[in-house]
Formats: sequence, C-alpha cells, structure tokens
Amino acid sequence: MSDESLLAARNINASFMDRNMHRGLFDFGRMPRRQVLFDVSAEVRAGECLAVIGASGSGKTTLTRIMLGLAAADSGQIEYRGAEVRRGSEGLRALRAESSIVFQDPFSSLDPRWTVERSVSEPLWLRRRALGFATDEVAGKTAQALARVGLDPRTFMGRYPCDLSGGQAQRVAIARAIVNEPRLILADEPMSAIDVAARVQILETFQLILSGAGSRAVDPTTGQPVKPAIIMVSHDLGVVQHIANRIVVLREGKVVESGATEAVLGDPQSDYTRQLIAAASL
Amino acid sequence: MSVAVEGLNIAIGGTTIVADAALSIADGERVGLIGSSGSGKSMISKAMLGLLPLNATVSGSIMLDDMQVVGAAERELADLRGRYVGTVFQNPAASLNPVMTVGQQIGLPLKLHYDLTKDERVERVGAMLAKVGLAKEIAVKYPHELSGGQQQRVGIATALITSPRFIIADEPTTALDSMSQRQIVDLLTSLVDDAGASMLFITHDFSVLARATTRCYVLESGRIAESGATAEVLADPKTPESERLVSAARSLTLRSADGFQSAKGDSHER
Amino acid sequence: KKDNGTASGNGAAQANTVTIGLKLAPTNLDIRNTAGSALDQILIGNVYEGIVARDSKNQVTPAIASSWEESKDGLTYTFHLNKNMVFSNGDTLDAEDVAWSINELIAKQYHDADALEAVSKVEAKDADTVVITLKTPNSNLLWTLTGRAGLVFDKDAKYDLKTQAVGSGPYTVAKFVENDSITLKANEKYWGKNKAKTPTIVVKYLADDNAAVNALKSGDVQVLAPITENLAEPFTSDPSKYVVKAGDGTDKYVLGFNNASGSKLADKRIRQAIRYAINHDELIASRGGADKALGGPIPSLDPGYEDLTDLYPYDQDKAKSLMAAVGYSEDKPLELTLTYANIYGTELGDQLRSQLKPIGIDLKVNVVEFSTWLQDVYTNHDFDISLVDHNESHDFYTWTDPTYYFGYDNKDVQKLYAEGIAATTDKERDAKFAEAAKLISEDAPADWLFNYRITTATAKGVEGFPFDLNQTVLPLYNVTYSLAEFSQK
Amino acid sequence: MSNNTQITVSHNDGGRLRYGFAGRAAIVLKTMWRRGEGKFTLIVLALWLVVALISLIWTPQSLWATDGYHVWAKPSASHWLGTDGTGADVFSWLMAGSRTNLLIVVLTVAFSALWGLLLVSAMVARASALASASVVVIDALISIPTVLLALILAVPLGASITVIVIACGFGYGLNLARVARPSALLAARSSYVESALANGASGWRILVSHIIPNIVPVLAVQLSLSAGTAVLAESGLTYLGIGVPSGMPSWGHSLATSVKLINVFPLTVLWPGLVVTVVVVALNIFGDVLRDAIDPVTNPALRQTAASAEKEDER
Amino acid sequence: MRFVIRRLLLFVVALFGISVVVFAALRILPGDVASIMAGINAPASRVAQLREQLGLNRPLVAQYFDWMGALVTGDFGTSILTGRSVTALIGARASITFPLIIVGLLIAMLIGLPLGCAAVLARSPRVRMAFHVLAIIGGSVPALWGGLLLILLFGKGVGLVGILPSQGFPLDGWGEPVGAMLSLILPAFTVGIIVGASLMRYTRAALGDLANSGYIDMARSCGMTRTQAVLRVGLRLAMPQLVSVIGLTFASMVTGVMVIENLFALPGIGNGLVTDVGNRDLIAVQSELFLLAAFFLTIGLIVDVLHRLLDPRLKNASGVSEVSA
Ligand SMILES: Nc1ncnc2c1ncn2[C@@H]1O[C@H](COP(=O)(O)OP(=O)(O)OP(=O)(O)O)[C@@H](O)[C@H]1O
Ligand SMILES: Nc1ncnc2c1ncn2[C@@H]1O[C@H](COP(=O)(O)OP(=O)(O)OP(=O)(O)O)[C@@H](O)[C@H]1O
Ligand SMILES: [Mg+2]
Ligand SMILES: [Mg+2]
Repeated sequence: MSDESLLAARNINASFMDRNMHRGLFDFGRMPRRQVLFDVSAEVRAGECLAVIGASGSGKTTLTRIMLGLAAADSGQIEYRGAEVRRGSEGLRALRAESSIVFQDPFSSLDPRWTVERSVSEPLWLRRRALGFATDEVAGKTAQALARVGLDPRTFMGRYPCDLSGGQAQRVAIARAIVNEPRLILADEPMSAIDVAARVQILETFQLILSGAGSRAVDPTTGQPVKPAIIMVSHDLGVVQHIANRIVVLREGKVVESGATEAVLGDPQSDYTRQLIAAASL
Repeated sequence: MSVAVEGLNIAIGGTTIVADAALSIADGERVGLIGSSGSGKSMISKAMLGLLPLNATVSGSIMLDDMQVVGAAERELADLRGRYVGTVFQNPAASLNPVMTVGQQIGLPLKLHYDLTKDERVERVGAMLAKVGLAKEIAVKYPHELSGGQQQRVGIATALITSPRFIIADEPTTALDSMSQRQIVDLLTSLVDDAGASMLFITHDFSVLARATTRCYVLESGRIAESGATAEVLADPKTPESERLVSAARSLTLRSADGFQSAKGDSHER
Repeated sequence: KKDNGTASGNGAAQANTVTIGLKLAPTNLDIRNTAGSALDQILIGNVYEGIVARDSKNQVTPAIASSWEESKDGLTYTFHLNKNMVFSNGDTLDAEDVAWSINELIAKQYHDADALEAVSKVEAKDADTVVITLKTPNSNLLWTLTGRAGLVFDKDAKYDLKTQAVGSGPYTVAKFVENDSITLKANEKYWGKNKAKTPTIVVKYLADDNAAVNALKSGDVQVLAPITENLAEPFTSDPSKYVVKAGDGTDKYVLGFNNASGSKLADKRIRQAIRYAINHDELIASRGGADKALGGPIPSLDPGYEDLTDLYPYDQDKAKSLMAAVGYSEDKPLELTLTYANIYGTELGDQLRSQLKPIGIDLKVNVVEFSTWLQDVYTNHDFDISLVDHNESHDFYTWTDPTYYFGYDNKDVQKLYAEGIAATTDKERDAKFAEAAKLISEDAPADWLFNYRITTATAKGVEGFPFDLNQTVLPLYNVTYSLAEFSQK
Repeated sequence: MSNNTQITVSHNDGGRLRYGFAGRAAIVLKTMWRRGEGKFTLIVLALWLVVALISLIWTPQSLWATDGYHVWAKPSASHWLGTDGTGADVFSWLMAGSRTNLLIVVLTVAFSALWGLLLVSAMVARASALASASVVVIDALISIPTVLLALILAVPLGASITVIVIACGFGYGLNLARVARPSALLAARSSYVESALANGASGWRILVSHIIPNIVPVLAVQLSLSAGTAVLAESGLTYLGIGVPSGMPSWGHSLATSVKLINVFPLTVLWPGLVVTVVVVALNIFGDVLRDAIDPVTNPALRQTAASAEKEDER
Repeated sequence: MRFVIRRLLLFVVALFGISVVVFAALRILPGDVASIMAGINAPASRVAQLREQLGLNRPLVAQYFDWMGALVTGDFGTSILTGRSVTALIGARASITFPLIIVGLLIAMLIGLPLGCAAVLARSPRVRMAFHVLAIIGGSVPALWGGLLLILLFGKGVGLVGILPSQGFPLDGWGEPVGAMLSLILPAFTVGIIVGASLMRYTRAALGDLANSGYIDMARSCGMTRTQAVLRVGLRLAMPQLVSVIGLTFASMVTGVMVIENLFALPGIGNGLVTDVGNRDLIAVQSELFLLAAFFLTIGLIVDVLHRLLDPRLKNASGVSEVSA
C-alpha cells in the first residue's frame, strides 16, 4: 500500500500572465505569459511526508495549489489515488473530501467573522458522516486539535482571528487542517511565525498523524489504520530534516533534485541544494 | 538612534497584553526580541511607532533619542516614521498596498520625506531591490503577483530605503529560504554596523537571531523574562521560558550529513 | 421672458407676454384625432376657429359665420360667412374650406364625427355661404358646430397636425413642448375682431399643485386655472395682489352605478339608498365650498337644466330602511367596489366609504390609473360603482345609450331625448330634456355628487381672462396684464 | 506526546450554542444601546412596534369618522393632530398607518434580502459564465424603474401591499446585489474559502457560512436603507394610486393627501412628514449601528464575550 | 481586453433580452393609446378605427419585429401620441435631465466625499457621531420635502431669499443658457444634498473599514500621518467601491429624479416616462426603456472596467485560473 503514491503530479507546467508596464487598455490579443513551473513531477505516498524546498519565488506555492486542484496547470496531470484530478472529476471530489490545506498567509485564510472554534470545527462537520462520529464529539475533537498545536482551547476557542498574533493564527490554521483526520495535508510554510517550542510540538503532532495513530479510517484491504500523507513547503531545513521522508528541490520552476531526505540533505547532488544547506547552517 | 522603553503597559479592550516592559537599545546596537508567539512582541514594536489600534491603551514611556512616543502628536511621529525609523511588518500580505506597484511602495518613504526627482527615486528603488535580492523588473508588479518571500523582501526594502537610524524588523525572514535569509540578515547587520543605526529584531529562528543580534530580550506573556548577550542567552538560558525555547531550537537544528551540529556549538562560534 | 412692457393709454405698462398656468396638458396638437378638453381649451377660438363659436355662458355666437338661418323644418342651416378671411399661413378662408373641413370630419370619422350623424350634406353654395342639410332635425347641431365638429381647416395646407397648427384664429402656435408648454404668438394675418391684445401668450402646464402655486407666487405665471379652492387660500387671503374667482362649468362628478341586469345594483332600492345616504353638502364643504349641488344629469349651463336636488335629499334613515328592505344593515353589509381614476384623489373615495358605512354598504375603493379605468369600467363594464368627472357639455345622450358603461336603459328617456333633439325650438327642446332628466334622476342610475366649478386665480392686473367654462372654452385674445396695477401696491 | 494531546473537554454537549443566538442578540442590542444614536433608533423602532400593536385594538377616533365641514382642522382636544382633507382624525390615521407600514417594511426587506442574496450567489458562482451573465442581467434589470414595475404589477394585483413589496423588493434586491458584490467577491476569492473547498465544502455551504456572514455589514446597511426607502416609496406609489389600496390607513396615504397642500396647511403635512422622516432616519441609523454592533470584527464586545463565555464554561 | 469584449457581447445579448421583456411586459398593461385618443365619450367604432389606423391590431410578433428592425438601424420609432420621433423626444428630455443629474452628482460628490472623510478622520467621537447623524438625516429627507424647503428658502417670489427660479425650464431651453442654468440650480441642489448625504455615508463606511487595516499602518510607517494615510491610501483603496456606488447612483438618478422634475416642473426623462406610460404610448415607452437599459448597461460596463483598472487584483485575474468546484 505504502508503495502506491497517494497524490502524484506529473509534468506540470504552469504560467502567469506577464504584465509589463507598456500595455494599454486597448491592446488586443493574448497577454504574454511567464512560465513559473517547468515539467515538475512530484509524488507523495501514504504515511510519508514530502518536503518541497527552494528559494523564494521558485514556484512552491504554485505547485501546491495546483496539486490540490485550487489552480489549473497549463499541462500535466494530477492523480489522487489513481484517479485523475480535473475540473469536475471524481478524483477532484475525492481529493477535496479527504485533504486539507494550510496557507502561507495565516490571516487571510481564516474567516474574520468566525470564532476559532468555528473555523477549526468546520472541517469536522463537513466530514462527520464519512468519519462516523457523533455530533457531541465535535467540541472535544476541536479542543483536542487546538491543544495539539499548543493553543489552550479554553482561551482560544471563542477568539476571533483579528485578536490573534501571527503565530497563533498560523497554529489555528494548522489545527483546522488536522482536525478531521485528512488523508492528505498540504502545508505551505506552516510554521514560519511560530516559536520554536511550538514548532517541536507541532512536528510531533505531524509525526503522530503520519504514523496513522488515532486515525479512525481503516483500510479495508489491510485492516490497518489509513496512513495519511503530508506535503510541506518549508524554508527551515531543520524542520524538513526532522519530518520529511523525501524532498523535492525547486529552482526557478524546475526540479533540480529529489529523493529521500537523508540523501538530499546529506549528499546533495546539485550546487543549488548545497548552497541552500550551507546557508542554513549559519 | 537610542531607544529606551520603561514601564510600558499595553492593554486592549481591558486585557493586558504587555505589562511593565523595559528595554533599551543603544546607538549602533542590534537587539533581539524573542518569545513564544502571542507574547506581545509585535505589540511592543507597534507601540514604538505609535501604530497601536485606536482601542488600545498605552502607558509608560518610550523614548526614541529624546522624543517621547507615548502620547506624541501624530505629525511629529509621522516625521519620524519612514525617515529615521524603518519598520518591517510581520505580515507582508496584509500590509503591502494592493493598488501600489512594488516600485511605488518602496519609493513611498522617499517621496514623503525627500525631495527627489522621479528618476532618482527609481534609481534608488532599483538599487534597494538588488540589495534585497529581487530583480529590477519586479518594481512594476503588484503585491498579489509576488510570492510570499518576494512580498516580504519588498517590505524590507521599503523599511530600509531611507537608511533609517532605527530599524524595527518583525520576523522579517519567515518566508525566506535559507540563502535569502542570510542575505537579508547580512544586509541588516551591515546597515546597522556601517551607518551606526540601531535595530530591534524579532524572530523565532535562533540561528538568525544569533547572526543578527548581539543582545536579546526574552518576552513571556507580555513581560520581559530575561535579557543578555544573545550568545549567552542561547547557550545558557536562565528562565524556564528561555530554556524551553532554546532546547526546542536545538532539536530542530539541521544536522549535517556527518553528525549532529548543535545550535549550541553554532552559537559558541560567535 | 422679460416683460418689457409697451406703453398703453392709461400710463400702465402692459406686458408683452402673459403666462398662464393650466393643469391638463395636451399630448399633441391633433385636434381632429385626439380627445381631451385640453385641446379644445387651448386651440379652439385661439388657433382654430369654428364656423360658429360659443361664449362663456355656453351659448352659440358668430365666428367664421357671421350669421345663419335655420329652415322651418329644422333640416337646412344656411351660414353666411365673413369676408376677407385668411389662415395664418396666408391662404384665404372661404366656404370651400368650411365645407371641406366638415365633410372630411364625417368621411374620415374624426373625433366628434358621431355628433354629426344627422348631417346629410355640407355644401359651399358660394364663396361666403355654406349650407348644411340634415336628415332629421337636430336641435343640438349649432352647439355641436361650436366644438370640434365645426372647426375650419385649411384645405390646401400640408403640415403635421400633431406638432403644428394652421388655423384662422387670433393666435398661432409658435412652440409646443408636449406635457410642458405652448407658446402662442399673435396671428399677424388675423382677419377678425378678436385681435390679440397681448402679443405672446405662454401656456405652462403645471401638473404638480405645489409647483403651480409657487409659479403664481413667484410671478412665473400670472394665471392659474384651475386651482382647488383649498389651494387658493394664500391668494384669496391676499386680495391686494391676486384675484380668485370660481366660474361655472359643465363638469359633473358622476357616481355611476352599474345598472346592467345582474349587477349588484340592479335593485333600484339600493341605488336610491345610496343617493339618500350621500351628504352632498358635506362633500362640497370639504372641497372648499365652491362647487354646486347637482341633482340630475344636466348642469346649469346645458339645455334642460332644472334643480333636481330635492329628489334625493340627504336622509340616512330612509337610506337605512331601503337597505334593510333588501336585507342589508351595518352589521350585515353589502360589499360594493368603487372604481375610479387616480386623478381625482383619494379623499372622495374615503368620504363615500365612510358615508355609506352606516347604511349597510361596505365600500371597497379601488383607485386605478385612467387607462385601466377606461379598460375595465368604460370598455368592459366591469364595475359596481364608478366615479368620473364627465366634463363635456351636452353629453346628456349618454343616458340614452344602453351600451354606455352605465348600462342604463329607459325607453321613456330615450323617446323624450329623441323628441328633444328633433325639436325645432329651444324651448321645446329644453322642456323635453328636463323631463327626461327628471325621469333619470328618479331612477337613480347614478348619483351626481356635484357640479364642479372652476376656481381661477390671477395676479392683479390680469384682465380679460374668462372665469366661466374656461376648461373647455378659453378665448385668450382679450387677455392683458398691466404691470402698473401690480406695482401700485 | 500523546498525553499532551489528551485534553479532556468537559463541555462537549453542543457548546456551540452556549453563546448562541440569544446571547449574541443581547450583546448586539446592548452595544447599540450604548451609543446615543443607537438609543434613538431603538426607541423609535420599539415605539413603532408598540403603536402598531395598539392600533389593532384602539385608536382615539374611528378612522371612518369623516366630517366634511371640518377639514384641515388645527389640532384640538378631540383631534390631537387636527383633521385631514376628509375631516378624519390625523392622529388615528397615523397610528393605524404604522401597522401597514410595518408590514410593508418587513415584507419588503425580507423579499429584497432573499432576492438579493440569490443574485449575490449567482454573481459569485464559480462558473464564470453564470457570474458574468448575472452581472449584466442585473444591470439590465436595474434599468426598469420601480414605478413602472409597480404599474405593471398593479394590473393583475390591483393596488395592494403586494405591489409595493414586489416592486420595491425587486429593485432593492438588485441594488443590494450590486452593492454587496465586491465584498462577496472578496470573500469568495479568499483563502479561507479555498481552505473550505480543500476540505470538501460544497459551494452552497460556503455561500451560507462564509460569504453571507462576510457581507452582513453591507447587508445591514443596505437593508436598512431599503426599509427606509420602502417607507418613502410607499407614499410615492400610494400617491400614484398603485400602492396601498384606498381606505387602508398608511403613512403614505396621510402624506400624499396632505403634501399637496403644504403651501396652505403646512401644519397638517408636518405630522405625517415628521413620522415618516423620523422613522426613515431611525431605520437608516439602525442599519449603521447594527452594522457596527453585529460584526465581531468591529465590535470587540462580541469577541470578548465569545472568549469569556468560553472561560466561564470551564469554571 | 478580452474581458471588455466578453462584456460587450453579453451587453448585446442583454439588450436583446430586455427588449423582449419590455415589449411583452408593456402589452400586459390594460387600455391602449387608441382609447385614450378617442376619449371618454367616443363610440366603440371610433376606438376600433383608431386602433386599426395606428396598427395596434397587428400580431404582436410582427409589431415586435417591426420595432426591433427599426431599432437595429438606429430608428427608435415615432411616438404615437405626440407624433415626434422618440429620439427627438428623449433628446429634448435628456437635455434637461442629464445636466440636472450631472450637476447634482457633482454637488453630491463635493458634499459627500469631503464630509465622509471628515467623519472618519475627526478625532472626537462626538464629532464623528455628529457627522454620521447629519449624513443620515440628509439622506432620509423625502425629495419632495427637501425641494420644497429649498424653494421656501430661495425660490423667487416664494422664498425668504427669493433669488432663484423655483420651477419651469426656459421656453428656449439651452437657447437661453443663463436662464436654463439658473432654473437647474435649485433642483440640482436638492438632488445633490440628498445624494451627497448617502454618498457621505458610503464614504464613511468604506473608509472606516480601511482605517484599521494593515495598509494604513504601512503607509503611516512610511511617514504619513493618519489623516494623510486615510486620504491618500484609504480613499484610493475605497475608490473601486465608491465608483460602483457613484455609477449606480448616477444611473438610477435618471428616473430617480422624477419627483424633483415634477416639483420643479421640468419636462425631463422621469416625468416623461410616466406620462407616456399613463398615455399608453407604448412605442415611445418601449424605446425609452430600451435606451434606459442600454444606458444602465453602459454605466455598469464602465464601472466594471474602471474596477479592473482601479484594482490590480482584478485586472489579471486570469493567471493560473481557478478550478471550479
Ligand atoms: N498572481 C500572480 N501573477 C503573476 N505572477 C505570479 C503570481 N503569483 C505568483 N507569481 C510568480 O510566480 C512565481 C512563483 O511563485 P510562488 O508563489 O509559487 O513561489 P514560492 O516558491 O511559493 O515562493 P515563496 O517561498 O517566496 O513563497 C514567483 O516568481 C511569483 O512572482
Ligand atoms: N486587537 C487585539 N485585541 C485583543 N488582543 C489582541 C489583539 N491583537 C493581538 N492581541 C493579543 O495580544 C497578544 C500579543 O500579540 P502579538 O501580535 O504582539 O504577539 P507576538 O509576540 O508578535 O506573536 P507572534 O510571534 O505569533 O507574532 C496575543 O496574545 C494576541 O492574542
Ligand atoms: Mg510561497
Ligand atoms: Mg508578531
């Protein structure tokens, strides 16, 4: 089972409209586009954490958004559990139902008019049926998720995003992403504003999740609990080393290197990766 | 610019957020401010500029050289901000003006405080962009067209364009990759060291902290828990809070292929 | 529109322009096709002239014809025309034009053609003589010819009737803005005695009452006609600056019942009860007291008028007992709907509702747009009670037409009316009409709420503006405005 | 690690409702009451409600006590605000009118809210064809003047409250949609919506739980504006004879009959005018104050209670 | 640009749709222009004759296509009742209504924008509240009243300081420019004050939201005072919102000023439209409504394009495009 990829991206190309200064309102025709992803392939298996690293602006966020079907690529395929992810496809529906995401910018990803509790519990309500638990478990699970990211549920459940500090908001977003036992978590620099102590705690949580412990869904073929996967974008190589099984290194939209964590960090093949590692050990 | 904060209290809607904080930064000094998230770091930095929300109540004293910020007139503060004090906000996505191009945004402090021609401004903006590691072409883009790290560097460029005498950097490197991080930190330290400015640096990343600052304060739930030379605090934290943070940082430090390279060892070097 | 006055005899400066505020605006100038008294009011006698005209007492007077004779049998009318008549475009006006105009009207069935049903032929005997021959005598013929039926148009002129007018009257239309204003200029080629005394007359149509009052107050207009008695109060109370006067008219506020069989009002007792229950004096008082009670279908300016107000005096008890006889009372009321057009305001409906309530009628008031009223009530006869201001003169014939919306069918009345029409003397005609009117009123096919009288307010110094009948006949040639009187104050 | 995560939570009995509707409503009202203009608007609106209820069973004079001999009378002991053009008691008519207007306002607001939200949901639909088509359709429909719509509606329906409600509600709904569109779009394109999408939320659910709450401030202002305009429109349409049927008391009826005589009897027109203006002002202020009070982003009291309610639970 | 083209296509489709709707809806109205022309005592035969003459008896589909066919060639038809071309009719009315609403809107902006800003910027909460209440009262005054009040103050012969004409438009229209302008002053102020008050409310609301945002903080950190930041950054950010409000207001004023036109006896569009409906001059009405719709759609289009220009986030939204759920 774990050999099979859970989510795979193949030969993704993506581009943005390239606006430059001298285009007026009445310029017809197609805007030139600037490609930001070139033939990028990546995959993640159940129980694994895939880290995407690379310099800022190298296309990491774009890739993750495409992998979740939140943006469309120019070409390439995404497959989730063997089904193709396309607009309106069964694969997309399955992916949406079983995944969750943590955005790079925590504030704009929390509804300003929802309490923390509501934001965190919403995914639970959405998947309550599928997960098969009772209504009265929701509050408990919500509190638990908050506790797992190091926020005291008693003080934070009723708060609104505008009263949170950057790190707190980010942790709420993480809590929201893990609360409903998704099979796939996409995290775009989830811990950038979080203090180190909390980071450690969250990483432990992630590891726990990856191991499948506490997961309710059971794989019908093996009888084992389903093991989720995590795709994490991060700059913090320490964090990456801590949790990732495999790494994809992006540079200006191209994959320069990918492989197991130890291999990539321990014995980088490209100069670029080497520079990244060197710069990290300040 | 020397900074002296004494007995600072900040409360919002009845909840105390910062209590009796005192910290000082001498001319040419790089000072760090660390603490778990939500401990009030950003609040303190905003208070130094008089940018707290309208419903916040502040008491105590914040002296920037000989100017009292608490209760100062908006006009005087405005003269200060952007000219002598540069600020990097924690959340670039929420602070970069969506209808201004990057060039306009970075050039804004120049435009407000200095009498330069447009070409001069463009030139300086271009130079500044290069310093933070961004291409010149980015100047015509709008913030939403940039990646997170690019936005953050635009914020930094805005803060530094006037070569301010006091820099407040609130987690300026969170969205940056390790190479850019290094570049930015070096940029900041060189600015401070060469120009004799002072800096307050807020971060969660201890390797960055070690590189960027000489002294640091540890904040715990709105109170200063500890202060001292950065190296010492990292090597030998005295309070449980610092201890907790430092030990966590160690466990998250990148281990090189051949073994464990501790944060401790790292910080001993400097 | 500065009033640069011309010096006149008595030293008072007479204004070159007089502006008159009227209410109901014509939508076009096509007097041959478009109904509505607004056109009669402004065009007849001012721009167009008829073979004969009518004065402000509703009597026939000479116009294009200076005299006429009627044969003994009442079948031939010979008109002698004035000499040297011209249209405003310079064309001469002679008997040819007269005969052509009337023949066209009949042939093309223009508006009011039905009033000339009795005419068999119209001939120009010579340049100054026109002879009209009738199939049957018609005592209304002359009066009919004072209106649209007798208007004389230029046979040879080609113009857009909707936006222009070429007539022989003392004025020409210099500018027409639909729903807003008409500017009349003195006709330089005018041939007759009614020469315009004021070179320019501007007619402003002021639909909004407040705008109208303000216009007179600010001096933008010098005359307001009509104005309600209540609204005129600021002018009445300032006699040094304004003249306010009510004039006679032929407007009959008719509360028409649906008399058709099968209608809720087919039972005469109910109709009578309603007539007894209505307190006409109160209605009139609430409107300012200028209007006149009217007990039957003929107003005082029309032939055959007789005071019939005593037939159904205000008597609630009688009304109640009549209703009780049919089986209705205040506790068990009869539901009726009153449908009328919104131009008459809601007050009358509310008042009638409250006056009819105690006798056991629950009156639902349905105020609708005029077009809707035309469709529902007038055309489809789908109503219980209707309220209209029947402002036309000589419209008694509507009571003799069972297909008219009242659905009133009384053979005696029809016979009397026919005799009246065929009468060759006015006296005979009047007697027949009066008799018929009384029959009608007794039958109570409607209630005549009152004879509406037109209140006119003018600035002091305006002379020659007619007060009677001025919503249909409004000769303006005599109107002047002397500034001196105004400034004397 | 795992013991760290095993926080037992005692209030798992639907804690969501604890600081639910009633509690929030109380806070919102309290916040509004604390402001001067809020006090004014709450008092006026409460008074309106009370008067409307009383008028169902009692008015000082019968509505149908017309007296043609004493029209436009000045205020007196028997007629507190004088009489109107039919000689009926102005005060009684105004009192009775309050219930008609209340009904009209409530229905119009409800109708325009539903219709407006329907349009908003079309405009933020992810199917871009529907979204852009609906914008154009709305622009096209907005061009139909309310009066005209009312005229046409009055044909099958006759002069009635329904005509006012549909004609006004239709127009205001369109306006609402147009005005709410930017904030709705902002919400629809936000990353919290994307996050909900990634969690498998349906478009419908996102609309109801994310987009609509985020346009509540706009809704509050716009609907209160509609309520105010409905009061004004009622008088206009009634004046034209296509609004409230004749004989049904309404402020528009009182105003329309008296406004013609403003030059002559300014006092009579004062009362209905005053009532209408005060109520419209109150409705408008209500919207603004409500907007500030109902939105947790702008009303810290709401946020504090949410937090403290949570704390109290724990004790 | 493709956005504009797509909008233009939709625009045409919408116009077609509205023409059908308008045409059909108007035929539901009871009564017709023939019976109005014939008048109240005319025999039924006369009405029938007129109806025949005016072509009202022809099948509706044929009538519709006649109208449409002419429309396509830019001919809006001839009003049955007035005999004038609808184009001329609307032109004459628009020459009053448009100056009125443009001046009114200018006054509204001159009042609304500065006061709206002041209402956000004022330091004292009391002053802020006073501005707020002022805006609301101004916006709640029934147009009829506001106008009458101004007349009672400034109307010639009526008012306290009677200097301005209180009703009517010069007979020569713009041929008499001074008179025409004078006669528009009071109505334009009436409109301006009422619309200005609601504009003030919108400005206040939009700016109030932004005043607490990170964008303002950023601008202040660059060296602006709060006032500067709100005026320069806040106003610019609020611009898209204000543009749509102003555009919408502008469009709806065309018919919205009906009461004002009535009160000041100005033969404008709003007034004319209602008269035409009352007279069942359907050819005129349907063409007028059609033109109105085109006007609204154009304004909508302009607002949308302006939005795109003013808000770069919308301008190139077709980047990595969204996938629909
Ligand atoms: N909406 C947009 N329009 C145009 N270009 C864009 C847009 N969004 C991103 N880009 C460009 O695409 C490239 C990749 O962006 P992306 O956000 O994927 O980078 P990233 O790897 O996530 O960087 P970071 O670590 O800084 O967040 C960048 O060069 C960026 O400028
Ligand atoms: N508007 C507000 N009202 C009430 N409390 C607030 C408000 N803004 C922030 N807080 C609270 O103030 C405290 C300090 O926030 P601050 O942003 O200074 O934290 P921080 O130290 O910068 O944290 P981080 O590292 O996560 O950015 C937090 O607990 C936060 O919840
Ligand atoms: Mg990114
Ligand atoms: Mg912070």
